[in-house]
Amino acid sequence: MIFNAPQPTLSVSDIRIGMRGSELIKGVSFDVHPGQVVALVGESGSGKTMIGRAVLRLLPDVIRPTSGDILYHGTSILSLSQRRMRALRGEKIGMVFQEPLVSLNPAMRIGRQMAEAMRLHTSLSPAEIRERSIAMLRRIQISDPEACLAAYPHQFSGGMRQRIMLASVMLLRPDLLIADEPTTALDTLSQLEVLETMMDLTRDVGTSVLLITHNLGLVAKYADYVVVLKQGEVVEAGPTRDILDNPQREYTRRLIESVPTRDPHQPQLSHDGRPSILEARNVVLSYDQGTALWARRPRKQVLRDVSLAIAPGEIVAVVGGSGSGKTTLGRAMLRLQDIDAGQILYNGQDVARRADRQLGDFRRKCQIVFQDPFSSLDPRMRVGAIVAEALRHERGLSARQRRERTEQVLSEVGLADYRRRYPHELSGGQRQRVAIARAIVSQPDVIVADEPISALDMTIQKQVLELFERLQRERGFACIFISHDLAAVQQVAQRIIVMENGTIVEEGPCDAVFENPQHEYTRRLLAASPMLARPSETRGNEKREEPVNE
Amino acid sequence: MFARLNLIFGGILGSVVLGMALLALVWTPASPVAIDPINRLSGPIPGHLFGTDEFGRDILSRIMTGAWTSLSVAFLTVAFAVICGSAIGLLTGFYRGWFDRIAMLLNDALLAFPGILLALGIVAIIGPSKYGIIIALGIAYTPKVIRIVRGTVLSLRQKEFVEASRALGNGSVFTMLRHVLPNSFAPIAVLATSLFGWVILAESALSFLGLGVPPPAATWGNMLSAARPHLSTAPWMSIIPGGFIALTLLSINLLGDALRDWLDPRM
Amino acid sequence: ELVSGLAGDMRAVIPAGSTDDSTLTVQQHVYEGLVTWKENGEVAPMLAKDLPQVSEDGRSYTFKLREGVTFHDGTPLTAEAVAKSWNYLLEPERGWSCRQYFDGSGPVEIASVEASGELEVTFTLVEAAPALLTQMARADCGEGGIMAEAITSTDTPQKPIGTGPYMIESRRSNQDIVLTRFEDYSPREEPADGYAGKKEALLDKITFLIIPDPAANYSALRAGEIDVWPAIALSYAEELDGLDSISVDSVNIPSISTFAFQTSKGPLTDPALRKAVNRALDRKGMVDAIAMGYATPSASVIPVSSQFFDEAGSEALSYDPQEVAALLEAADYDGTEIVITTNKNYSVMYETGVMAQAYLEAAGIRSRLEVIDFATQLPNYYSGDYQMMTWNYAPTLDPALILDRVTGPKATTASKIWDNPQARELVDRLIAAPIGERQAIYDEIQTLYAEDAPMLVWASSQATSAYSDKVQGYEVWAGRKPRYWGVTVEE
Amino acid sequence: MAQFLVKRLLMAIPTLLLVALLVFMLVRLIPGDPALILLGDGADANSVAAINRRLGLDQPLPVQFFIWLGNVFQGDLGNSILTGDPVLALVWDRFQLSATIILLAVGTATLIAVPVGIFAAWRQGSGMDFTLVALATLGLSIPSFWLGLMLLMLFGIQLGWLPVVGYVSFGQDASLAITYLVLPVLTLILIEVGVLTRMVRSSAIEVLRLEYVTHARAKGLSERSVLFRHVLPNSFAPTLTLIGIVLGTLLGGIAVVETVFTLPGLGRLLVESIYSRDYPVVQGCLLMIATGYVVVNLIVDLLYPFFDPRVTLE
Ligand SMILES: Nc1ncnc2c1ncn2[C@@H]1O[C@H](COP(=O)(O)OP(=O)(O)OP(=O)(O)O)[C@@H](O)[C@H]1O
Ligand SMILES: Nc1ncnc2c1ncn2[C@@H]1O[C@H](COP(=O)(O)OP(=O)(O)OP(=O)(O)O)[C@@H](O)[C@H]1O
Ligand SMILES: [Mg+2]
Ligand SMILES: [Mg+2]
Repeated sequence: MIFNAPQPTLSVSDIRIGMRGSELIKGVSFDVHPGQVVALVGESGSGKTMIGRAVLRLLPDVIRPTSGDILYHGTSILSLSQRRMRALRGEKIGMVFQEPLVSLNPAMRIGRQMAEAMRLHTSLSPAEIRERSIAMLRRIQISDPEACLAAYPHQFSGGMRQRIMLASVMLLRPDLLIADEPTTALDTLSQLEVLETMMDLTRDVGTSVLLITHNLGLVAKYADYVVVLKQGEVVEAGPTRDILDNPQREYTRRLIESVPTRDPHQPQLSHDGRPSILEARNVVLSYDQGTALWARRPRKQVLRDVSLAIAPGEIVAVVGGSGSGKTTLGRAMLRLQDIDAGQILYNGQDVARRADRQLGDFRRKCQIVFQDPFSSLDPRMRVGAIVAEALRHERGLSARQRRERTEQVLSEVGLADYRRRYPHELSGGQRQRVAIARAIVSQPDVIVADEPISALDMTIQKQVLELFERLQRERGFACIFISHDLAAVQQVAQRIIVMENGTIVEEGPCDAVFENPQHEYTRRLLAASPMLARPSETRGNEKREEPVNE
Repeated sequence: MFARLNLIFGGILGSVVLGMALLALVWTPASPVAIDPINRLSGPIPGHLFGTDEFGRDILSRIMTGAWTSLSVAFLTVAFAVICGSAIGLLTGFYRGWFDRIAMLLNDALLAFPGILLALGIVAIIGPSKYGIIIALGIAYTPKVIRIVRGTVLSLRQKEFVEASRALGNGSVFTMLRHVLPNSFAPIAVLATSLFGWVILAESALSFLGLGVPPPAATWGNMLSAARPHLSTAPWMSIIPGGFIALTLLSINLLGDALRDWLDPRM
Repeated sequence: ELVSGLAGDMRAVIPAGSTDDSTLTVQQHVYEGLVTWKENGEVAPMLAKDLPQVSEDGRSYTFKLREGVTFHDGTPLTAEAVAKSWNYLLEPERGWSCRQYFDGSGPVEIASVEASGELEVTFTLVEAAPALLTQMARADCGEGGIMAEAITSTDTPQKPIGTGPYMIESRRSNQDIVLTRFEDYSPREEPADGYAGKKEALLDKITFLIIPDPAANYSALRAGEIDVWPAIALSYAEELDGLDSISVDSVNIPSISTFAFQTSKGPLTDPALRKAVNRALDRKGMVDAIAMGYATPSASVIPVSSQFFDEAGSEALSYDPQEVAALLEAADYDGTEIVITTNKNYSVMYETGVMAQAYLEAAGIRSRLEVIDFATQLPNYYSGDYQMMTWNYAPTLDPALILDRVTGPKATTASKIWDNPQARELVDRLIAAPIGERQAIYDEIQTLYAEDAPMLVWASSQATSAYSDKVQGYEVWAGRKPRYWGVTVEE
Repeated sequence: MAQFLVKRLLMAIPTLLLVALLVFMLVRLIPGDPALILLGDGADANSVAAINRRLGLDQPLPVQFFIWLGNVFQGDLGNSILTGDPVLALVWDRFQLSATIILLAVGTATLIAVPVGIFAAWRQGSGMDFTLVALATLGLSIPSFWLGLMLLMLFGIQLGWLPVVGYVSFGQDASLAITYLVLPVLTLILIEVGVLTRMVRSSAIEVLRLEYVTHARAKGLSERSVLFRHVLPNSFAPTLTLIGIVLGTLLGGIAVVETVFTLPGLGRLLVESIYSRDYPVVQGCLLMIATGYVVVNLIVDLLYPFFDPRVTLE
């Protein structure tokens, strides 16, 4: 019935969006009907975010629609007056942005931010607004909603912030919700929670949803209709089941195939007996929490007696909940963080207490991909320069060779033409790939990859994972692979480490852990993974009926 | 388009002033120091296009030679303060440690120190000369630069791209110069342009107190301060140097904004 | 009530504890001495009934005090109080700047001051010194004003208490000083003359507003917030003169505007070069530009206002560009640079420096201007550490005292300018001589001065006041500092 | 919070000590002799020596310093060499007036500069923006002694609306006091507005690029609400630091304005006592200024969390 509705909620017709002559979106059309969930998928940088923003007329200044139209219930959004546009925003069309961590005003209490739109678009009394906010916060499982209203954004973890964003948008019961990658920043457990809440809320109100994502698992689970985008063009569109089960186009097929599946692994290398290349022994690490008046405050224990050894050519996955100390462990092993006690052995040498400049080869041979790609890229350097910088310490390279290596690595991560761009001119996934390129260009022995693929679409994810595998095969490099994506972990890693609260709670070969998780936490993690074992197994009838999974 | 407007406007104003200053090195319409008591305090007349001052000196010629002195004093002072201030701010903010603590203690003390006392002291020690003024004002303004640059550096060193550089095995000096410094350019540029204005005015205030560039050399500042008693009888004496100060500052500010935008890839 | 501008705060409680104009201006309304000056520099009695009786040997001076005089705090003026007051001033630890004139550094040395009766005080000198009365009457020494015992019996006096026509009502540091009429004042009978004679307190209240900045004084006068600006900055003279409701008056005063030369070292040791410098300055131009005509160009060391001034004495060193070349020749001038030291605190001094520098350049004498703050200039003056320095002398109604100030051996007192024993001897004779016999000595001094050219005089100063037309009976006079006795204000 | 305060105040002690030492050395390094100035042009060596002895200036410098410092710790800043007034009372009295003027001026200037700066940032690139930037620059480039005098001529003399010299304190007559403060405050406002506007504009431009501003717009907020609720508080934080510096600098630099308007303020007291080498007063003023500077910075730090809650006081 929904497909027959006479007028779509949102109708995008042949929209083109350009910037300084170049065209980013090249004529995209699709409809969102009342109550429908439409997924916009496509590789990183294909223009998904652009389209979402264009609907609300919130594109960056330099980028603007050049032709085509966007109709909301039949009226052209592009030709609305500023005032009528503002009336639509928030009240009729809500949007959850890709980067939740920076989408809340750091200087304003949550309560006020939530109330703001309601005060504007409804005539509710302050008491009623408060009541509704509290109800909504309770709904999204924020404990102690009253206190939450008086708190500031930085006091919440990423997952909570993401949910708060969602709550504040849904409070107004919009007619159309645009959700731009609402879960990328979250670990698997939180991801599930957020999406379930979102779908729950929209179902109650009958909101149409434009879901922007690269996660086909989510698409399969929640979307009615899929639009596949490639380089600003629609490749294929249709009901979810049709597209996923029976993709017509090569691109779509590739997209679907690249979804990691949980296949039993081929026999794995074991590192037993071989000397490890990098090893942490009984590492203890705590953070200084500043001084109180006279006495030092107790230090915050983050790593408690952690030991971990990596053999050359081995990929070890580290999984664990948010705040469990994964990043800290990775940084400690690369001597980016000083440890309190224990040893860090590189090729058998303890480097834990060496000064930076005595580290010699260590720095060059051990690289890291930071968790947050955007802030790890110097905003004033071009992509090419960022990557080339990693070759500074490579002796005996001519300028030309350096450039060649840079270009080669950039094309390996799918950024061949982006050498002269600045980081802010890239999409989220593209930035992530720059960070990866920088880490691998010098062909290190060890890489600590901190959530390297969370922001990537499936094709690129696959590409990157394959790159990791290839490098491992060819050069025998070792990798500490921090991730919350169990599917990906399973594909690349030979061994898995599960962390909780600064200690390793479970450790073992990948398959063994997956088949037979010992620890409670590991079990929950496994249960929460939205893995699509086979695309055909997902059924449309399952959609939107799943109860909230705790 | 604004950046363009900045550049054009600022550029034109700046080159006029600079051109005038350079011209004065080889030619002025009259001697800027020759006095002529009979024609004192005369309004604009042929031969004295901008009129004469209280000693009957030609104001146009003094404006021209003054341009050179004022601009060079301002430029050297700003360069002094910005270079020293940025270097110290960069080092202390980047390396922290005891060096930082001691430097900040000193800096706070200096910040709480009125510039005039400092100027008086330094001029008393070095003697009143153009270079004494430059050093005095330079020392007076350096702490402000240090404070602002250090603040920027402190926040930059938290950024992951700085850590990323370390992870690549880059030395701290390289990291500082390649990543931290360029990213603090914007606030330094804004600060430097403001400083330029403050210095021209401070030289004027020092002249007002008798501590400026020693006469009979002209600076816009000492011309302005000399004009004070004649404000209502010879208004051109203050309007002309005042106008030149304002135009120069406008030009510097516009160029500064243009520079900042140009340095910022996000624009 | 009258409101007067005042350039600075009163800096001392004791008379002439500080010799700046502001302190003295306030104090001259509060304190009175035993003797004081008439306008022509003659000594007249004030608290003393008459001029004193001098003993045969000239070593003992006996003053009879007037009856019925009381201090502002109600205590009567007694011989005891007078003796205590003088002894207080003469104690070395008081740091009284005028002690030098009575302690034997000069011709006078007081051995003791004693009350020799109820109303009779005797000054005993170590040896006869006819200059005693002149020195005692010095206005720049606050006439040796007599203080109440409330002051002399403490080391930290709070406010001046004298016998003058006005008493201090209140004082806010650096803001204002309010004087009120002293109801029990007993004036003299003689008509007012200089500091002497009848001082009638016609005003209920005098408020001195402390306004250091000339521009602010100007604005205040125009806005009617002060009635008198006693010593105007000359650059405002023209403007003020043009205003209807304001009068600008000017009078020649016994003071000279000069450059001091360092004759004992540096480039100016050669008298020929000093003469050349003297001859290079166009004093008329300077007076026009700096003093707006409110001064008299003169090269004479004797102020134009003095009865002893004569034109010829001025001409020997006056402006003459032709002479300069010859003098430079005679001096073998080799282009050595002369440093002209001046300051910006007093705009007249600054402008003097600028103009002198320009004239010297024009005459082919190389020179450089060194502008320092006055507080730095002052010790340089006292230590003789300069080559050529702007310097203006405070007016003394007896012009001989200026010569007394500048003449003497540099070896013992570095601040002396004219180091010539012959000159010193002439000056000593001059001060001791009665007015009627002085002309001959002055002539000799002038001749000697023209040969030595130990300094450069470019003008005789004038006192220039501006005041509102509401003020009646105010007179600008040779003593420069404003006198508000006999003055009224129309409401 | 209380802990923070105590800690910060303790931390200020070395700074103040250093200031004390620096001032002490500097004022004595500058040539000049207070006794000479007190005595005027008729001074002789004996009186100078007597006065120096009385003032304790004949002692070796370190001795003088420690005597002074010891007295300071007992709350005694000494007496003025020139007028004999107790320095502490004098300086405190002056400080109140200067602080009133500065706070009024900077407060008002901030109230003007913030909306103007944000507006200019919002319209970045437009002719309006250009005009505002030009005006702000003009404000920066007018010397205060010139501007003050012009205002004095206009309002004090031509129009006769406001008094020209002197000062009546708030305690004596509040409404009269205000008339004395209008012009000096106005002078400072016109100048500081320029400085602050430029700063607010540049930080607002940064904030306007951030995602939460877009998010606020996505809620349908009017531009005005976006600017005032979201952009303003966030761009104000960096401005706060500048306000701290401006307040501190003005305390020592207000002398010119106080001279023009003949106000008995701290700045003028400082300059005049420097000129007369009134050491105890110079030292007292400097200690007051440094303390004021420390307090201003403390307040800025205390206020900071209101504009940027991520910053905590610890
Ligand atoms: N400010 C900008 N200037 C220039 N190009 C930009 C800018 N922002 C984005 N782009 C480019 O526009 C294209 C589309 O970007 P968009 O953010 O819509 O991608 P996306 O589909 O959302 O990707 P992702 O999944 O990685 O977030 C990308 O190629 C990106 O490089
Ligand atoms: N600089 C720091 N100062 C104090 N505490 C810190 C700091 N960095 C991290 N922490 C704390 O250390 C703990 C471990 O942090 P870490 O970043 O290692 O977690 P993680 O496992 O990587 O989590 P996520 O999956 O969210 O990235 C957290 O509780 C965090 O709050
Ligand atoms: Mg995107
Ligand atoms: Mg992490």
